[in-house]
Amino acid sequence: EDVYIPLVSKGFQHQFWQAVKSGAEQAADEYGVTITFEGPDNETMVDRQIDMLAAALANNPKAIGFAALDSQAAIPLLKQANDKGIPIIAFDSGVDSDIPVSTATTDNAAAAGLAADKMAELIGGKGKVAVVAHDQTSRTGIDRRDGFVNRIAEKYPDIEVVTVQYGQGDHLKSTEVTKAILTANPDLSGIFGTNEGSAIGVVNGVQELGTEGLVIIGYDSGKAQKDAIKSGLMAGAITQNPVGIGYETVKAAVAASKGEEVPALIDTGFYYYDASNIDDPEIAAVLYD
Amino acid sequence: MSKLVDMTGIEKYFPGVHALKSVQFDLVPGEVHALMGENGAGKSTLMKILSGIYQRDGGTLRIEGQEVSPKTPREAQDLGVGIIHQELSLMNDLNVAQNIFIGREPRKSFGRLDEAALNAQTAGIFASMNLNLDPRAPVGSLTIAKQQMVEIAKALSYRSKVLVMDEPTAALNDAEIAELFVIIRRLKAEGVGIVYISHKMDELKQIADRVTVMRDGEYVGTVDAADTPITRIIAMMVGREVNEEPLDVPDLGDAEVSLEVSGLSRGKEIQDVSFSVQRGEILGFAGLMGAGRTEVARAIFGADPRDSGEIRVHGQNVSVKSPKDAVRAGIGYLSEDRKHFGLATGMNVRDNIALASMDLFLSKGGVLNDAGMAQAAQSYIKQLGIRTPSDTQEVRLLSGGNQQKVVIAKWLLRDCDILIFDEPTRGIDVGAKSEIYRLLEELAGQGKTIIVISSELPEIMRLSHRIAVMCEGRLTGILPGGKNTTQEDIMHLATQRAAAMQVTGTLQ
Amino acid sequence: MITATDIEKKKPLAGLSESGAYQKLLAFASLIALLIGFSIASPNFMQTSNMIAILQATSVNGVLAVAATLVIITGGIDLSVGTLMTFCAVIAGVALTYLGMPLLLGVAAAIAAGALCGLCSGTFVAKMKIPPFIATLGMMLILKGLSLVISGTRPIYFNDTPGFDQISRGSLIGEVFPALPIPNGVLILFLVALAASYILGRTVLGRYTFALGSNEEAVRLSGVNTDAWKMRIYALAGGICGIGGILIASRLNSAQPALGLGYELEAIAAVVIGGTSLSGGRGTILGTLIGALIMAVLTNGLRVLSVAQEWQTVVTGAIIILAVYADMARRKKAG
Amino acid sequence: MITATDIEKKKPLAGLSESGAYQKLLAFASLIALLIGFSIASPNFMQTSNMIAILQATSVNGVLAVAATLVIITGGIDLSVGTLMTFCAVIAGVALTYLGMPLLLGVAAAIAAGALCGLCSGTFVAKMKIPPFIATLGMMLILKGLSLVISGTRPIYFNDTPGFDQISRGSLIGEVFPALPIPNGVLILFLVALAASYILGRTVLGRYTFALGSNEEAVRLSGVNTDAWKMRIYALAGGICGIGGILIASRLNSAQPALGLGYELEAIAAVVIGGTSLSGGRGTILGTLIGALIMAVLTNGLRVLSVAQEWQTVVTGAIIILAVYADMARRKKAG
Ligand SMILES: Nc1ncnc2c1ncn2[C@@H]1O[C@H](COP(=O)(O)OP(=O)(O)OP(=O)(O)O)[C@@H](O)[C@H]1O
Ligand SMILES: Nc1ncnc2c1ncn2[C@@H]1O[C@H](COP(=O)(O)OP(=O)(O)OP(=O)(O)O)[C@@H](O)[C@H]1O
Ligand SMILES: [Mg+2]
Ligand SMILES: [Mg+2]
Repeated sequence: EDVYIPLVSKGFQHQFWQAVKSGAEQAADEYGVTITFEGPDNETMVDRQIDMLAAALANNPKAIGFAALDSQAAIPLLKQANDKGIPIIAFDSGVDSDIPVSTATTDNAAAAGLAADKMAELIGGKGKVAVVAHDQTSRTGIDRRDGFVNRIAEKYPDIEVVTVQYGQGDHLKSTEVTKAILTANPDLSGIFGTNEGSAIGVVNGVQELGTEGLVIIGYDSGKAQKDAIKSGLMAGAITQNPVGIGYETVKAAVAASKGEEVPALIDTGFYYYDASNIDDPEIAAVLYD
Repeated sequence: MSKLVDMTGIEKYFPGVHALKSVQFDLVPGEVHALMGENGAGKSTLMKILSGIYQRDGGTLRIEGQEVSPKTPREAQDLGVGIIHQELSLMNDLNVAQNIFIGREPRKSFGRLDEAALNAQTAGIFASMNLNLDPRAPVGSLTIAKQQMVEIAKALSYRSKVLVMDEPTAALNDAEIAELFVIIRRLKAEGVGIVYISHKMDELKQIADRVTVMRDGEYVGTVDAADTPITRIIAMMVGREVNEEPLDVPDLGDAEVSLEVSGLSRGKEIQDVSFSVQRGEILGFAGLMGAGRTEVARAIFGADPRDSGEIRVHGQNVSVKSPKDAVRAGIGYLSEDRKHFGLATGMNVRDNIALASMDLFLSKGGVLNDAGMAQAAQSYIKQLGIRTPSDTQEVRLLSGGNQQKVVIAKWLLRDCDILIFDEPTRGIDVGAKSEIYRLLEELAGQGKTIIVISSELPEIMRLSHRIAVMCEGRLTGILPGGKNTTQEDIMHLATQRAAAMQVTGTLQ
Repeated sequence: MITATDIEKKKPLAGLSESGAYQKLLAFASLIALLIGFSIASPNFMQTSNMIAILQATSVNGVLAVAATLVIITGGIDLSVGTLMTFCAVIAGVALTYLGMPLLLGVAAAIAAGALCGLCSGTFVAKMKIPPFIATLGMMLILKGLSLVISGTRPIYFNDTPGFDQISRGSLIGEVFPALPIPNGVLILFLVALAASYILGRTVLGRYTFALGSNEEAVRLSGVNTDAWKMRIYALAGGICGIGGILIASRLNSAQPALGLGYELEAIAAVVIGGTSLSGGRGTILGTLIGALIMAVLTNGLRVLSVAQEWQTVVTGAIIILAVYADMARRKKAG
Repeated sequence: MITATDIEKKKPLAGLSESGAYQKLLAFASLIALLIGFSIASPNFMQTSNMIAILQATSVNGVLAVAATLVIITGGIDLSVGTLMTFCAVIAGVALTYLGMPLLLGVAAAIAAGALCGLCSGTFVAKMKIPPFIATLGMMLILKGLSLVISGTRPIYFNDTPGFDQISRGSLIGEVFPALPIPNGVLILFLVALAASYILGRTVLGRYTFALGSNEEAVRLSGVNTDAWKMRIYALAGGICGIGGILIASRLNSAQPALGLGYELEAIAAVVIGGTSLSGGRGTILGTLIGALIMAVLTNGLRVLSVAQEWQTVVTGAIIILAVYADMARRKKAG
């Protein structure tokens, strides 16, 4: 019998989500199940995600993978799934509820904290830094911004975060944002870009302005970011394990659908990579193009 | 008798135009005061000042002795001034009754509409006008004439003390004009003062008590309608004598048949219409409102699809599927509704004149020869006496009659072999009218084929070498032009309804 | 000579069936075709729970589309419906959660805020003569920013307001007919649509809505205070967006301050698919409802069929064009 | 009676200064006011590098706005400019990176793809009589989906096409005048604007663009094949979007298939701020350029001032309304 497992994600077109999707497809192949992968255009569309979840439920799935944009909003549908005996696997970020049988996630705040530590190290523990974030209200956006800003505030009194600005993860907008930040703060020492689009935007902006000596730390991977790190434009970046998230989610879903025991928390981990370790097999495995 | 309206020394400036130069005008209760003048003389502008649409730049306006300056149409209405605008200003998506009572809808509590009362009151007004019109018909689907009747009904419904009628009869046929005059006489008897603007000179004698003439934004004089010969009024308007030459029907002999239409049909509007016109001939189309003349012209021109029928130009069968095909075959059509179908009103005079002939002004790569276009426009502005500050003036700022001349210029420039003029002199002053008649005759003389559709019988009789008469979509006959055909002959054919139609009666 | 034929015959609700029941029935055909098509393609589509999910998905967009319809009939456009909805949701959140107002008062405050913002747009358009596109684009941005400012860029949850989530999620109908658990959100959409229909068809405000879109200058020349009426229509539309804000807040049990961008295009699309002309003067609420349903059915159906997401977008675009084309062609045939 | 004044006076490029140099000068005033305001508020604003950054930021949106201007003058609207840009960028990526075409050929392919898509929209509008809003909304979705499909939902990089990034980032001007390193992207925007201006002001296509927006039926009844001309205008606009696609791809040195949504509103806003009427028949390219610059200055200035994001949005909305209001008021005064 065909085992159908829909994954309702937070996004779709972004490379990060495409990597999650490829991990999920890999697992689906291995376990011989059918999956679908869907997500709204951007991470503000809470209600659109709920509609997607509703459509997924209509197809009588054996289990559902769900990356909640807002946990609370989804609770009625999650309850409905629970009543029907459909196990829910949360991925990317947790769901504030005891309904999901398992959660495959990265600690975004801790990962951004690591980025802050690396930034501090590279600029010598003092100076001005800025953040180009991808979203002001989404969970990932908030966690990465706050993880970075809070760590700086706690541990590095000589470093000042002069501004946090948002480019919606749009490469072009992030480029313009970066240029404006550099114009306003010519003495900046470093910029942290909180997702792939933001990080590439920072690199672009710096390139277009011809600014030198700036420490750029990015997030996620993708070909452009990897190239920037190899060429030294970008000091390094945090990567999660999106392929692993997708893989583990489907794996847990298959197990749960068979009534097997699954771990409550699957930490897929995060890493800092730079020119020195980018080709290490352990790192290369979690990077995507 | 105390004056209802007294305007003295009125001034009005528009950018580039001194539209009114110290104009005076007065109106007493119970009179019909005709306001005459060439196109662009400033008649409409003066009346718009009276009715609160424009504000005067100088002079005084008294209504019933009080000096007033209405700032909005509403204020003018409250002062008792109602106006029927020259250009139709109706809401096409609303129905007839809703249009008439816009702003004064009968209401129930909480802003709810009393639709029944609205329709009943409208029906009442129509009954008093002896007009057969469904109050619930959407205005957009009515012919221009019917729309004009709606405008008149709307103005009447205000029960104003002063009623301005700016060319109310331009789109009406004789029967409707007669009905309108009955209404005007009744209003007169009730003591209403009526300002009457028209380019139809024969109406003066029938309805006007006094006539004020304007020229070039200036006041020329006020005369008594009964004792002043029409020729003198015309002379006051144009500053010279206008001579009406009688029609001289030429003998075309066996001149080539340039347009032949056979078996043209479309639904009920056009039923098996066939006729042919010779080179150099002027064929008039007469008929009552809604007879289907416009429909025939549009079908020949390819503006509307047709069910069947053949069109032969110079003996060749041509397939006319769109106006483009018609123009290519040498057919031009001047629409009766210039605002909707004739002009790009947001563009200037020059572009409008060149609109059908852009290919004449093309150089390499689609670049336009603007200087050439300007020259062509200037020459028609001169030839037709179009009153405009320059050829780059936007057409919407021209007076109604001058807009019409721009449309004519467009088709003259296109230089088609076959020209269909649908109500070519609607809203055009006497001076210009005779110019246009002369022009049409000249064109025919040059070997062009002219079809003229007109609801004015004198115009048809003045121009046509032959007269085609239509009734309810059928061509009921073709009469010879000239002295031997009388208005009665035409009316006989125009009312020759098909047997089946006479039974159903009410046509809407 | 007058033929006052059936003056007495009652005219049906003009808003709902203005241009003839026949035509509307035809517009309906696209919707039915979609429903049938999806039912054949997937056995899971035609389940009660999925039908209810579709209706639920229509509710918010439908309410916004109703608001947009009013403005569009005047010949304007309202790009701010989406962020105004969010703004009102945030206001409800502030009133209920932060200020602890009673439920009804908080709801009223949100709707009043919507009407007030609508009035602002209306003032820009009517008094300051700013083109509706720009006036409402400006409002869209202002409200988007203000929602974030007021909420502190954080969702506001309604956990302290018991019953708030029932406004949209509960089912009064379901309590009476357990077989038909239609959520209240859908009920509210239909009530809003009925009211808007009534206003359009039977009241002075509705009459002027059509009149303004048909020929504003003519209305003004008839002595109507067009500016004042236009402002009222925008305010009404704003109030309806306020209801949309309550619906979405209740459905998500939270006011999400960043939501709303992009919703305006969907709402306007529903309006236009429903046969309302963007040049103003004509339109129906029933058409808008059908338009909103077409959009919701399409989105849901493609998902249930598990069409790949990138193809979903392509097919949605194509079907929107086709649906309107079919409607056009049928209308032309109908005359 | 004839007043043949200034027959000889050459009419200036109609597209650029149609409604009088005076008025355009006034529209310019809002821009100047913004520039002065930001210069006072931040010493960092008025640097050459920042001015160039603003121009650079205008380039893509400016090109899209020029395309939108053409369509809007015909009385239509084009919602697909943003995703069409992306689609063309993806086509360039496929041509150059996957198929290994030479640079010029790949660029030509992208522009041709844009023109072809424009022709599709034009056909929907002209032949199938679908309202432009719906036709281009449908195209927007279709192209969004197709970009993802064709690219396999991943960016296509131009690393194998040396010089591709110089199309936008290089500076021919800077090579001649090293003090003025204006990027080629900006140069291309101005060339596109000049060409569009010329076409609008001096060619038949341009004249018909205005005529169609003014009164399409009158144009048709003048024997003009309105459908064909409209399709050409949409195709031209599509081709210009193709140039926009090249610009953005070159700037990002990659074709990002998910980009482009939301760009249409920004482009249309620039057009309307620039004084082009959404009801068609009037508009200028110069105005559109000024509109696009106003948007770019505003965004950049607020960022340089480090205004909090949420307040940036509010202020942008308010200033857009104010700029258009000021323009309206001045025009009214100018008569
Ligand atoms: N809004 C305006 N802006 C500029 N010029 C105007 C405007 N309105 C009228 N004019 C000009 O003022 C003059 C008087 O126009 P008006 O409409 O009063 O003429 P009219 O006597 O009614 O002519 P017609 O018989 O053709 O209707 C004309 O030259 C016209 O072009
Ligand atoms: N837009 C329209 N919608 C519906 N019916 C129309 C429309 N225009 C004309 N008709 C109808 O078509 C028929 C022919 O009208 P047409 O305008 O051709 O007559 P006409 O002889 O040219 O008269 P007119 O003097 O009014 O121009 C009439 O029955 C008329 O009511
Ligand atoms: Mg006049
Ligand atoms: Mg006619």
